[in-house]
This record gives sequence, structure tokens and C-alpha cells, in this order.
Amino acid sequence: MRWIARRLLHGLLLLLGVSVLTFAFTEIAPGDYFDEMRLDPRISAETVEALRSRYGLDRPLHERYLRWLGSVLRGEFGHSFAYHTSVGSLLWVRARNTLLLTGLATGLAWLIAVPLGAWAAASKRRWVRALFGGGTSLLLAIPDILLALLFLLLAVRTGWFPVGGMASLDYPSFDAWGKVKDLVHHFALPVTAMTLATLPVLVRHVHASMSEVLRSPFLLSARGFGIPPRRLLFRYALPVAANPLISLFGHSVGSLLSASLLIEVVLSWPGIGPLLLESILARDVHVVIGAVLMSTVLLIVGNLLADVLLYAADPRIRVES
Amino acid sequence: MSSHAACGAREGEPEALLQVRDLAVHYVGAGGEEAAVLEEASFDLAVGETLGVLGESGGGKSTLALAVLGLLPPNGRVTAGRVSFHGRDLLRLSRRDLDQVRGDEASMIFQEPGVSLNPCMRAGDQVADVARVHRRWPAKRCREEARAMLELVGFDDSDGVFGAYPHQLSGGQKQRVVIAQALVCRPALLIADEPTASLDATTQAEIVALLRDLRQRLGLAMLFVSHDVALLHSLVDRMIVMYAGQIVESGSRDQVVLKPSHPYTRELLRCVPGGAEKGVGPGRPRLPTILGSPPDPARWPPGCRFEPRCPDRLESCGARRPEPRPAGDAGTVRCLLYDD
Amino acid sequence: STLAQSDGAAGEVTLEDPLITNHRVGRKGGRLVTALRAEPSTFNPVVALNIPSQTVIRRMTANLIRINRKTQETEAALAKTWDTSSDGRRFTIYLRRGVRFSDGHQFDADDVVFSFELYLNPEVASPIRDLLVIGDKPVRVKKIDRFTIEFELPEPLAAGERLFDGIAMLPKHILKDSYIRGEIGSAWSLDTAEKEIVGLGPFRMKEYLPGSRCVLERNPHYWKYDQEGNRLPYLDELVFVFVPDQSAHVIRFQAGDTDIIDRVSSENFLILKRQSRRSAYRLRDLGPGTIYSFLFFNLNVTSGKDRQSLRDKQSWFRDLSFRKAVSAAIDRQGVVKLAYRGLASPLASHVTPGVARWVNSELSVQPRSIAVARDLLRQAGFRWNRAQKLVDKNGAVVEFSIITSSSNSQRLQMATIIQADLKELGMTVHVVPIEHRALIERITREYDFEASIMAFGGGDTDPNAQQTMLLSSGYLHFWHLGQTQPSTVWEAEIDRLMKEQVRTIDPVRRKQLFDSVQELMAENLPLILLVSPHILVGARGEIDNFNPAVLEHPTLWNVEELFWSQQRSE
Amino acid sequence: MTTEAELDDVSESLLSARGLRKRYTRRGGWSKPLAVQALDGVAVEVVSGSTVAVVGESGSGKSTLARCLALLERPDSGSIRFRGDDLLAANRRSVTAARRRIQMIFQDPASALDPRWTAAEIVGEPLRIRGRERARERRRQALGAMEQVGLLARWADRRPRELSGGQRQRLAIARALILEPEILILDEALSALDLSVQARIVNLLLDLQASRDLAYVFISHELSMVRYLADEVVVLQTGKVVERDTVAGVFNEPRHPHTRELLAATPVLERAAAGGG
Amino acid sequence: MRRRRKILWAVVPLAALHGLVLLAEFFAPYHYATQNRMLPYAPPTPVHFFDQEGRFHRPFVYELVPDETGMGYREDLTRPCSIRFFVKGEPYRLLGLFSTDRHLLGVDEPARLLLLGTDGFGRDQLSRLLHGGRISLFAGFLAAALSLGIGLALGSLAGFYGRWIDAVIMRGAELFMALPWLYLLLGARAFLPLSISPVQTFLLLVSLIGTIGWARPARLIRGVVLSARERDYVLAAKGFGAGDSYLLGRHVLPQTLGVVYTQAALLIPLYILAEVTLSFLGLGVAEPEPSWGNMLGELQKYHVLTSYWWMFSPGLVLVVVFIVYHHLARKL
Ligand SMILES: Nc1ncnc2c1ncn2[C@@H]1O[C@H](COP(=O)(O)OP(=O)(O)OP(=O)(O)O)[C@@H](O)[C@H]1O
Ligand SMILES: Nc1ncnc2c1ncn2[C@@H]1O[C@H](COP(=O)(O)OP(=O)(O)OP(=O)(O)O)[C@@H](O)[C@H]1O
Ligand SMILES: [Mg+2]
Ligand SMILES: [Mg+2]
Repeated sequence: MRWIARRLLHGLLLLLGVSVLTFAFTEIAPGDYFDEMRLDPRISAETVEALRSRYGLDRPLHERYLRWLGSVLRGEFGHSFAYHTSVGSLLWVRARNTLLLTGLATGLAWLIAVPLGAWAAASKRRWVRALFGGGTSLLLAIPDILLALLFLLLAVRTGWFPVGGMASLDYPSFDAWGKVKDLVHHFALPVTAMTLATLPVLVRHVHASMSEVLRSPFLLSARGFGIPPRRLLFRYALPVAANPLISLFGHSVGSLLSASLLIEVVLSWPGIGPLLLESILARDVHVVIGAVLMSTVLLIVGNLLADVLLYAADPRIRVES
Repeated sequence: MSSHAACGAREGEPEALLQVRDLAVHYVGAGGEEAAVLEEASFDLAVGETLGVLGESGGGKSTLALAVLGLLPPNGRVTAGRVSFHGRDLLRLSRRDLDQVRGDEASMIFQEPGVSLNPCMRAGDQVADVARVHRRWPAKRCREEARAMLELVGFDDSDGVFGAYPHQLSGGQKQRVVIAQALVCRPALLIADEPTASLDATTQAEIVALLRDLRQRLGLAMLFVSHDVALLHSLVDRMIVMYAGQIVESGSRDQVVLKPSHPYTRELLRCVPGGAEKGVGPGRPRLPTILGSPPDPARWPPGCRFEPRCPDRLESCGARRPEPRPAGDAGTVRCLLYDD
Repeated sequence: STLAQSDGAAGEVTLEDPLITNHRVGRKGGRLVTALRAEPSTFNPVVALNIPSQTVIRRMTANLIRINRKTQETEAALAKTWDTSSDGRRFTIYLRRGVRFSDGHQFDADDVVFSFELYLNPEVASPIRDLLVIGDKPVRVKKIDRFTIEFELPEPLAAGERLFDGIAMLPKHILKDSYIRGEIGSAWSLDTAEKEIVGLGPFRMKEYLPGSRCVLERNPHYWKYDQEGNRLPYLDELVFVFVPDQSAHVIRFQAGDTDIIDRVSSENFLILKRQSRRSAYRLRDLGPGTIYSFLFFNLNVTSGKDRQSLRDKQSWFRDLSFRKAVSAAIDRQGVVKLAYRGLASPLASHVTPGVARWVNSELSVQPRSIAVARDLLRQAGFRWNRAQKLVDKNGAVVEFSIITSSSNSQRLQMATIIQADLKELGMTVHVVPIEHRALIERITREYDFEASIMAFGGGDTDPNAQQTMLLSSGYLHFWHLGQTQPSTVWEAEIDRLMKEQVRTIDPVRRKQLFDSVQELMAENLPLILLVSPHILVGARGEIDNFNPAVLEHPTLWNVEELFWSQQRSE
Repeated sequence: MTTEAELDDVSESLLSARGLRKRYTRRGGWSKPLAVQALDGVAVEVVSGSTVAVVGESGSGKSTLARCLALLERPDSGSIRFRGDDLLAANRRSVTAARRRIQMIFQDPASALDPRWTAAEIVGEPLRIRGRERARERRRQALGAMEQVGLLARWADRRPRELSGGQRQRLAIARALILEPEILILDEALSALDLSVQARIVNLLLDLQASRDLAYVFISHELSMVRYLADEVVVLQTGKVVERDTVAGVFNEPRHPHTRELLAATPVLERAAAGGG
Repeated sequence: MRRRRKILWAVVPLAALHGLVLLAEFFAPYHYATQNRMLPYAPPTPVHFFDQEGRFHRPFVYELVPDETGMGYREDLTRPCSIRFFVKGEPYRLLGLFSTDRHLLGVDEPARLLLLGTDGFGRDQLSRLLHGGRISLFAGFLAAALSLGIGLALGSLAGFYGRWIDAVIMRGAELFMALPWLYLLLGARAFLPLSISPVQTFLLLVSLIGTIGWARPARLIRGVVLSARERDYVLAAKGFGAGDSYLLGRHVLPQTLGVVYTQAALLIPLYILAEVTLSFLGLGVAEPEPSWGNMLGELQKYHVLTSYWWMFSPGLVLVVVFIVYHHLARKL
């Protein structure tokens, strides 16, 4: 397990690098958080300067960085200018909401993609192939933003789905069944949109790697021993095809926080995306760095997870140890 | 054409285990054109008998083996013929019914043991799985059965092998696991397509010895494909020789190897480097070869397919298609030389 | 300091003089849901700045004196009455007795003194402080007795009592500790426990769900009663849901998820209107608000080689005829039609018609005339070349860029329209939308722009609130910042007039002075005024006492009076 | 067992390798690296115009030896001398020059030919790299080389996948021969071919040996072919030379048990009556 | 052969599209910036063949006039205006070479031929779509070329030489994938002068995005190179005395072409779309210049989304273009 330690160290260095560079980048972008106040007729320029110096914005970059690093060590991850609170607590709630959405959607997408891709790869029927190719092409071609907008339009036109929010106001007063119904109702639209956005890429990959495995001789051999088709597909072919899919899975874990930005914004999901965008525009620097680091952590975790899974799934790697 | 002229079909014997009649296979190439890679293949295989298939590379040996168990690749198609096994026509069975036959009553093993095993399953599980699928025994029983089979194919340490993944096994061991897989349900027929071609000499010898032994013990009938004449001669009861998609000769092993009738068989046997021709230094005698190359499956010549390369060809060979006819004791040959 | 003599407060007093309101008597119960465009950033009035935060905070806090949003005049709040000294510098405020904070603790002069101490302490750097610093000196606060406080302004200030509207009274017993610790800035932040946020407003915090909503509940100790003696507010709960997207506001309102909506864009207002016949909501076009949008040129004095081309162009911008020509060429009706779908008013003065009390009604909107514009340019020495491009005396082609904030689509549209309008004069205009902070930096710090479209407004309607923009030394004097001396005669004149009106107590005289200021602005066109968008609001039909106004907050300013005229069928 | 000392006095050798060691480490993501000693002190001597056969079970290091001898892989230690120059110590130029004199046919014909190139391009590639001839001349020579190995000129524009396995292998041989090397290393070059084609290639090899004095390192597990073709046989087992002798010596009186095992395992066709056919 | 035919299925429409877009001025009935303030959000003009009496005519349209509600439009049926080919219109320079004022389609005054309706300024949506494609397609191309170029160079270096070069490049790639590039873009925009044209600004920013985007293709290409360099024919070429540059250029890089093509076909759409996000941050193509991204961005306005279906046209075009690109990617 020295290997894990090495990977973690690696990740730590990456985080450090990302934080340094992010700091440098924020410096490049014009303006700072308190600039907005300059347009407020009630606030004098002196007050703005006072605030800036209070938050250390008048200090040189490296000093600000070290201060920030100190607050990371205290577990606060810096201070949000806009929200007057520590970034850690601010981000956590949104990150949870985003993870709920993307986690559900990614899970769902994988659940659909694996059997669908496998089935399409195994099918010899022309129309299945045509339908599959056409369908994934179409989904792949619809930009996320358009997809989200279409769903919004659907919700508005039909009134079947609530727009925005994760639960009704009366949620706490519902009984268990009512709660479930309410959640499903609220999650339906964003989760579907998100699922549809991630699905085609996954299906394509599953299809590609399954097609490759299906051509391999050991399947012919297994077929020669009378293993029935479904078992052949899922018990024999899938674990072998899993290898590239696991890397993909690692990648989709890595992008759990960032993949849903547009959908969150359009469908008003209280996730990290809108906050990040707002913070970038408002130059709420620590929030941005916090969010970036959070997704970097996820990136690292995703890669690590992929390797662990690969280890678990592929005896060729596992057994050698 | 007629089934009476079937190569190797011996009259008057008890009902054969496997009866192949006039089997023909076409492959659709990438460009869309069809190639008839197997034609009019007919032979019988009795219970417990071993039949060797010898022939030119590309002659259709593998195709024949695959077609019998319905394992042709997607672009291959049986266009004619009948494969009756235990009295059932395998070509007319549904995929479901065929799956019940395969692995249970008849099994197939391939050339490359390295790629015939699922890299992500334990060897023992792969053997047990075949039993599970066909016998629907409880898992424990399947495992026991698999373990017993592994012992039978010569693993002393069957527990160790049971839990091993294919990449932890040597080529010979892998091939033995495949054989165990093939035999775990005690089939009556084993089709082996060059099962030892990619193994080194020692391993090859082990596997052949094993097959010989199992044949005895399980009363197994075998269809054994190879281009190693020496190997076939030492293993099989009868042989068929294939050239350019046709069975050109069949007969008992000694008859085919020692007294070949068909010119192709004769030429082929001449190519085998034997101890006799050895020599040292640059003055070494040259090996005999067959001139020219086999015809293109998409454009067979109208007459005898070996005619362009045949040392003994007659004038009529280029135009007339030879039909199989009896030769030797219970053999056949497809050559106009023997036409009368 | 004041804190030293803390908690000398005496015993309990019952609410002796509640404020009795004068409106239709309603019925209790129900919940009102409204959407906020952004999540509040804090619940702390001392540091709160943005509209969402203030919207929430103001429902939970109260002022001594408030400005009635409808009449735009001051009225009593926590102060039962007040006296103003004859020179307008001293205010004596008499508090209502027996008022309680939402946690039941009594409110008295100590809390007032404490609150002002917070706001005035330079260390706290409250943005409110600037309101209370007049001519570089802060307001002085003195406790007279438990329910009387005296305020002394360093200089006379016309309508000085209006100041109190923006200043929420805070509970000393809650905030004292964090103030002493020097952490008042991060008190009452988003992760503060709901119970700790205590105020004097009609509602108090019940629940805050980050990213999704905050729920306020009725303050049981509120100090207003209706005429039948019912304690206000009528509503049980007031819910703010956070909906970052404008469109989503409308969608949710349409869907019945929210009950009241404000700051509707004109397009969305029309969509709502189209459907209102079928639905049960009321929509109100309140006419122009206090916001005025304008085009202005960079008249700053710049140095540095890289600004040479700007300085060349400034010779046009400084030319009044040029500015007049531009103003004459702008199709304000087109702006109203295209950018606001008819729901805006073209402007003649920077005081909008929404501020009826102060607008100079003599000024009239300049009609569009390309001919007039061309004449003006020709007289100023501009010519047109063969390609019909405008060139100046030196033969340089007139070409400049207008920067606008990329996040504001209306301003972008205005810029696009102006671009097309000025093309008819042969001017080549680039519209450069840039991101908001970058825009502010260019305008306020680097002076690196040629022209820009911006809008001001909001806040108080009193002329005093405009000093920062009008005074040549003001920090919102964007066309020419950082002047120590007024650089033009008319700017000097405006400075003089503005300073005079501050000291003038007589309202009629003040209006005259301010009218002159507006005239000067209109004549010299430092701001080429465009339009003022209408304030558009809507509410569910069953909401009674709905009395929207153009001032902040348009729909919730009288939230304590709102009630459901019939229980909603749910 | 042969010791290196026995080889020392062979002075006229063309290529001589001494004490070759090569160790591979395989890295799995998790485990600690796994080391395989593929060559463990191997010595080989090739005299011009002769054939050295290398036999051994799978994984015994035959291909590794071949790659080292062809200078395509650097052994961890040991020396390789070509015409007396120590190539492991030599500069880049002389290594490149020597590489051209020592050519190799790879075990896996599918991987040895770039699937994008046409047959003529493939065969002409060594010339192209050497860069002396123009394109037209290159093609002419390539066609000549193809003809030599029995490939038809009309296949010149086919790509490898359009050729049969035997044809591909011949293409590789033609390519190896075009620079007129002095040593050709054949790593199981014939195993994939069927009998008649195999025989043809063997004949070609013999002709070339006779006419050009070409030396072969012949790696195979088909002992009948080894017996037919080789002058000397080297038997490898797990990276070590366990036996080295003339063909006659190895086949008639094998000394090492492993060699005996190998021999016993090879089925030999009873030829008693075969000749009469 | 079949493969080639399948590729043609993608290439021909793409070529046609690029042709249309290149000659946008000719195919577009109007200039993309011409505002028609009487006709904001006018629906597509219906084309008629039969007049009020039911008589057949050459195709014609009626003038659109605001209807009674002031919100919509109706046709002024009093005067049919014929559609004509090769009409005189606003002058332009075709491909920047020839001055002409002929447009493919036009209509008699006072009607306007608005085949895809108008946007909020009354500008002809079709004309904008044609012009917008020019920027979008070019931007997509440019950025993809940059990403792939750098990715190819770094990825093949990493894969071919391995060891520390590989380690450095791959760590760099990880870093690049984690950084918040929007800031850099905001910063870069701040450094650009205001006076350069909006299109140039945009293209500069797009180039920056393209440059930044090397990491993903580089990783993929590295993978391919890693396996390609293990091939025996690479070893064989080494045996013939080939140097590294020969091996890379002749054997290794050609192997990566498949990945490069596929990536190109995926990246181009991605970068075309990046503009929507950029516009969000004020970094997109500025008015009045159209692009598919900023036209699509209009849909984020609720009233446009719900009321004016023809404003979806850029979305539709994008989807079609993307499908074609994906198809191409799969077949290459
Ligand atoms: N999937 C396929 N598609 C098209 N043609 C094929 C396919 N498989 C085999 N063929 C062709 O069919 C013919 C017979 O092939 P087959 O594999 O049966 O030969 P074989 O006798 O087994 O040869 P070998 O000894 O080399 O294995 C050959 O010409 C071959 O090229
Ligand atoms: N590139 C490599 N990396 C790691 N291990 C290798 C590599 N090449 C060969 N080996 C290992 O070195 C040993 C010798 O391999 P080599 O290929 O030389 O055997 P061989 O005698 O040619 O076998 P075969 O007859 O199967 O071709 C084997 O254990 C093999 O797994
Ligand atoms: Mg075969
Ligand atoms: Mg080898």
C-alpha cells in the first residue's frame, strides 16, 4: 500500500499546484470583490479601501496565499467576502446538493448505459444498430444547454414538473410516501436532463469496448460450451470490457462537481455550479479556489477510485501483488 | 453431390455419432462478395472414434469444425447440408437448443489456449460454470465436479489451479483447463481445432498424451484438426485431407499417410522435413515443395482445384470436376486419376 | 464608551404605545412565498449590502423613522415622535415604550446607542457609516433617558431625518459579545443559528436552507396593530426561495410556487400579462422607477502614452456639440420599444418621473433628429468623407467603443441600438460587453474606456442622495473622477447649487435649486440620458393590501399589512 | 554443458555474444515490480555462412536473445561483438551500420508490418531509411526482393491485411534481405506457415546461404526443421544455455535432460513407406 | 469503398455548409446588422403561391405589420410582393474580393423576406445564421487545431520518450485539467485593447481556450503512442537504422491519426459551444456580430424560449452540424 501513499502525496502536490496557480490567475483577472461597492452611492471610496485592507486585499500575492493556506490548515478554506463566512461550510451544502444530482444522474446513466451498450453491441439486428447509432448521435449532438432549455420549456409548458428547488416548502409536513413523491417530483427533471447529457458518451464507450470484447476468441470458446447469450454478455464479456470503462467511471466521478454547471444554472438547482459562477463574477476568490480544489480532490479521488476498481476487477493486475 | 458418395461414410456400420452431409459454407467478404470456403463436406464419426483433419492452410478445416457446432462468425453462413448428431440436425436447431448441445454433448476447443479462457474468471469457475449451465446442479456440486475434472486432466494441485486466473497459468496448463471445460459434462464428441499448434514441443506432447488418455477413459469421439502430419498419424484412427474447401481424400490413418491416393496428399507429405534428408553445411539438399499457390476462394477454378499445381494432372482435370469415389479400405478420394 | 455603562436598564414595561396602522383590516394566517434573485449573503444589517440580504433583513428589523414608499415621505416607526431643531442639526427622538425584540427582550435607548456605535465604528467598516458621516464628521448620539435619544449632526442637513430609514436597530444583549470580540462583521452570518437572529421587524428567522430558501415566521412581539387591535403581521410565514435565474422567477410565479413577484423584466411582464386573463394574478406597471440609464463619455484627464488615442478622441467627447449630436441621434423610442417592449420612459432629466416630488418637469425629452445632429456636427467642424464616414477637423475618422456590462442584456441592447443610430451619423461604434468587475475597474480606477452605458438609481429619492454623482469631487462622478477643482464652469455651478440645497431647509427653495441642477445637467450632457425602465410587479389576486411602490422594496415594504383575503385552497 | 571458455578460441566468428543478461521488470499498478530474468549469461557465436538454431520452451528467452543480437534491445550486461567491434560500447553511427548488417524476422508477422503501408513500401523501407536511392529505384529494388521470396509483383500495392499469413511472413523476409545483411535472425519465422510454404521459404534461405554466405540464427520449436536446417544448436532454459552442440550431437546424444525431454516430445512421422507414396 | 461512401455522407454536407457560410453575404437576403425596429421578433414570413382569389403566382409574400394587440404581427393582404432571385440589395464584398450588391433571394418592397423570422432588433435571423456560422465554424476549427496540435506534440513526446519527459508532461496535463481557466480568460480580455474588433477579440480568446485544451487529447495520444511504439515494425525500422524522428513521423504518429480525427470531430462542436459559456461571461462575440453561440444564448431569455420558436434555429443547425461531425468521427 505504499503505492496509495505515493498517490496521495501526488494528489497533495497537485492540490498545492492548483491552489498556487489559481491564486495567480485570480490576480490576473481585473477587479476585486469590493469593486462592486464603488457603484453604490451610499458607500464612500474610503470605506471600500478600509474593507479591502481588512480582508488583506491590499497585501502582496504571496502573503495572501500564505494567509489562505493558514486558514486551510484551520479547516476553513478561506473566507468568503460575499457570505461573511468560512468557505468550507459555505461550499459543503452546495457540494452536497450537486453531488446528489450528479451522483444520481451518473448512477442512473451507468445503470442504463451498461445494459444498453452491451445489448446494442451484441445485437445483430440492423434496426437495433441503426436506432442505437442514430439515438446516441442525436443525444450527443444536442448541447447540454439546449437540452436543459428544452426541459425547462417542457416543465413550463406542461406544468407537470416543478422548476427549481429540491423539495416542496411543505416537505417536512409530508408523510413518508408524500416525501418520496415530492422528491421524485423535484428530482425528475434535472436528473433526467443530467442523465441524458451524460448517457450518450457512456453508452458509446460501453458499446465500443463491448464490441471489442465480443470479437475476442474466449467468447467464441465459451459459446462453444453452450453458455447462453445473456450470461455470455454479462457474466463473461462485461467484466473483461470493464477495464476501459473503469477509467471512464473514474473520470465521471472526477467530474461530479463540474459536469452539471449549465443544468444547475438553467434549472435552478441549488448546487455548487451557480455559486461558483457567481463567485467568479463577484471575484469572491476564496470561494472559487475552494470550489476548484474541491473538484480537484474529486478528480484525484476519481482516478484513485478507478485504480482501486481496476485492481479489484482485473485479476491480471491484482494477482501479481 | 449425393449423400451416397459421402467421403468416409462407411456403409453397414452401426449408426454414426456425427454424420455430416454435403456441408457448404459461404463467407461474405468485406467488399460484399461471397466466397464458398467449404463445399460438399461429408463424413461420419462413430462413437469413440478419432478423426483427423489435415490440410492446406486456408483449406477450410477450421470452417468445417466451426460449422458443425454452429459457431461460424457473423459473416459466415451454412448454405447447404446436414449435420446430424445423435440423430438431430444441429443446423436446424434454435440457438437455445444448440446451446444445450454445445458443451454438454459436444464441445469444441481452439488453437490458442491463451485467448480461449476468460481473463477475468478463475480457471475453476470457468469449468464449473459450464457444468452449472448445463446440469443446473447446486454451486457446490458444480465446483466439486470441476475439481474432479481438473484432476482428470492431470492437475495434481487442483485446488491451486481452481483459484488461479488464466494469466497465472502456462500455455499447457491453460489448454488443459480448456479441455476440462470441454469435458466437464462428459460429452460424446470433442472437436479440437489445432489445440496444440501454439504450444512448444514438450507441452504439445503432454496435451496429446492427455487427449489420448481421455479418449480411452471417457469413450470420447474426437474431430482433431491439425496440419502436423506426424502428430495426426500418432493420434487418430482415420483422417480426412482438405484442400481448397473440399475433402480430397479420406481413409484410415495409415492409408492416408503411408499410401496416399490424392496427388495433393502425396505432395504435402513430401514437404515434411524428415530425418532422412538431414545434412550439414551449404550443400544441404533442398526440401521438396508444391509449386504455385492455392486458388482464391472467391474464384474457384471450374475443374479440379488442385489441377494448377498437380504434378500428375490429366488434360481433363482443368475442365471436369472430380467427385469423391471409394479408394483403399473404406476410404475415398476426389481425383480424376481414379475415375474410370 | 457606551458599553461601559451597559445594562443599567430598568424593569419591564408593557407596550404602551403601539403603532396603530391605517389600512384595511385583514385576517391572520397563511404563508407568503416570494423569490430572491440571489441568496442573501448575510443576515447582519451592519455589513449587508446587496439587495437580497437587505430584503430579508428589513423584514426582520425596524428603523426609528422610515420613509413611506408610497408617499416617499418620512413617518414614525420605532420613534413615536421626534423633534428637529431649527437649524436642522439636532434631532430628539422619543421611542415607543415597551417595544420588544423578537426574542421578547425589551428595546430601549441603550440598544439605539449600541446600534449607532456599531455603525459608526470605523473598525467595523460598515457601509452604513458613510451615511452617518456628514462633512467628514460622524453623527453624535446621546442617550437622554431610557426612551429618549438625541442626535446631533455636524452640519445642517436638509431632510436629515431621512437618514434613519436605512438604519436597523440591533439587540445589544445579543450582539454585544461578538462586538467586544471584534467579530461583529461575521456575526449573524448564514451559519448562525436561527434563534440568535433577533430583530424588531414583523418577522423573525425560522429556518434557513442554504442554496434553497429561508423561512421567516411571525414576530409575536411586533409593535404594530391594526385598527381593530389585531397585532400585525397577518401572515404566519414569509418564505424567500432563492432563484438565481430571472426567467425561473416568472416560471415559478406562473406555476403558483411564489405569490408575489417584483423586478419583472418587461418581456416577462408581457408574458405574464398575456396569461393573466386566465390566471388569478394582478400585475401592476408602476411606471418609471428611480433608475436612469445613460450613455457617457470618458472626460477624465489621463496620462501615459498608451492613452494617446483616447486623448485624441476626448477632443470630440469634450465638444458639447458632439455630445448633443449624439444625444439627438439616439432613438429613445426605439430603445423603449426594442429593449423594454414599451415598458420604459424616455428621460429628459436624470431625475426620473418616478420621483415626482423632485423631477424638473420643465425639461422635455429630446426628439430624435438626424438632421439636427448633422447640423450640430457640421457646425463643430466635422465632415463626412466619401464613404460617408464622419471625420473630424484633422481628418480622423470618428470611431469609438461603448463598453457595457455583459451581464445586463438591456444595456447591451441599448448599446446595439445606439450603435445602429450613430451609424446613420457616419460614426463607427464598437459595442464591447465586458464583465462587470472589469467594467468597474476600467471606469473607476483605470479610466480606460471611451464611452459606456450605465444606470444609477435606487436608494433614497432625496437630492442629497445624488451628491456623490453630481459633485465634481464625488466618487460617482464617473465622466470625470478625481477632480480637486471643478474642471468646468457648469460643474462648479452644480457643486455650488448642491451644497446650497443641503443647507436649505425650506422645501420649495430646495426644489428650485435642484431644478437648476437638472437643467445644467441636461444642457451640458455629461450624461446622455436614455430611458427609465418601469417598475413591474405582480401578486396573486387574493393578496390584500397589496400596495406596491417604486421605491425599494416595491412589494414587501408593507409586508406586515398583507393578508390573504380568502384562505387559499390548497 | 558448454562453458564460455569453449567458445573463446572461435576467432573467425561474425557475431559473438558473451554473458548476455537481461532482466525485465513488469510494473502492475499496485504490486511491487516483478522481475524476470529473461537472459542469464547467454553466449552465442555465429560464424558466417552457418546456421545456429536456438530452441527452448516458451518463455525461455529466445525472442529476447534475438532482439539483443539484432541490437534492438540493450542487454543489461555482456558484450556483443560484430566483426570484432564491441557494439555495446560503440557510438551511434557504428551501431546503426551494424544494425543494417544484422536483420531480424519477428515472431508475430501481424505486428511486424505497418498496416498502413503497401507491400512495396514495406519492402523498400530499409532503402528509404538509408536514403540513397530515389523512389523509383527503390520500388524497382523492392519488387526484385519480393520476387525473390516468391511474392508476385501484382501484390505490390496490397496492404498487409490483404495478404495471407504466409505471404506476410515472406514480405518480412524480403524486407530483411533487401539491405543484403550478413546475419538474419529468424524468430519462429516459419511456425505460422503451412508445410508447403514453409518448405519454399526454407529452400530460399538455403539458396541465399549458398550464394551470399548468409548466416542464420534460427529460433524455432519445430525440431524437425531445426534438425534439417541448423549446423549448431543452442538449447535455452529459463534464460540460460543448457546445451550447445552440433545438430548431430544434440539430436543423437543429447546431454542435458531438458534437451532429451524436448526431443522425446516431438512426434516423428514414420517414414518407412512414405517415400514410396 | 463502403467506408468511403459513408465518409462522403458526412463530408458533402459539411462542405456544402462551409460553402454557404463562406458566401453568406450572397445567400443572405440582408446584412446581419440591419435593424428593423418595426419588426422585433417577427415570425418567419409565410411564402404563398396562391393569392386571395386562389390564383397561382410565382412565390410571393405579404408585408408583415403589427397587429391590433401590438404584440404580434399579421400579413397586410392588400399587396403581394414577389420573391425574386439575384436581386440587388445591400452592397458587400464577396470573399473580400469582389464588390457586388446581388443577393440570391430578395423580395419586392415594402415586404421583407424573413424566412427564419427576426430577433429582438428585427434583424433577419437567416442572414445572421449564415454569417454566424462563419465565426463559429472557424472558431471551432481554430481551437480544435490548436488543442490537437499541442496535444499531439506533447502527447507523442511523452509517449515516445517516456521516463521523466512523460512524468512531467502528464503531471502538467493533470494540472491543466484542474485549473479554473475562466479567470485567465477574464484576465486576458482585460489586457486586450478595446479597439480591436470584437471578432478578433473573440478569436484570440478562442485560441487561448484551444491552447489550454491540450491536456485531454495529449493523454489519449500518449496512450496510442505508447502502444504504437511497442509494435515490431517500429523495432524493425530501428533495425534498418532509422532515427527517432523517422520512427515518430512515419510509424508512430500515423497511428494516432484515428484518435486525432475522432478528437477533432468531438472538439470542434465542443469549442463552438464554448462560446455560449463565454458570452455568459461577456467574452463571447459582441454585438452586432452574430455567431451560433450568442444566437443560442438568446434562448436563455425566458420570453424568447417560450414565445418565439424560430429562435431555436441556431440550436437546430448546431445539432445537425454536430451529428455530421460525430458521424465523421465514427467513420474516420
Ligand atoms: N471470417 C471470415 N471471413 C471471410 N473469410 C474467411 C473468414 N474466416 C476464414 N475465411 C477464409 O475462409 C477460408 C478457409 O478458412 P479456414 O479458417 O477454415 O482455414 P483453415 O483450413 O482452418 O486454415 P488454417 O490452417 O490456416 O487455420 C480461407 O480462405 C480464409 O481466408
Ligand atoms: N518487454 C518485456 N517486458 C517484460 N517481460 C518480458 C518482455 N519481453 C519478454 N519478457 C519476459 O521475458 C521472458 C522471456 O521472453 P521471450 O519472449 O524471450 O521468450 P521466448 O523464448 O521467445 O518465448 P516464446 O516461445 O513464447 O516466444 C518471459 O518470461 C517474458 O514474459
Ligand atoms: Mg484454422
Ligand atoms: Mg518468442
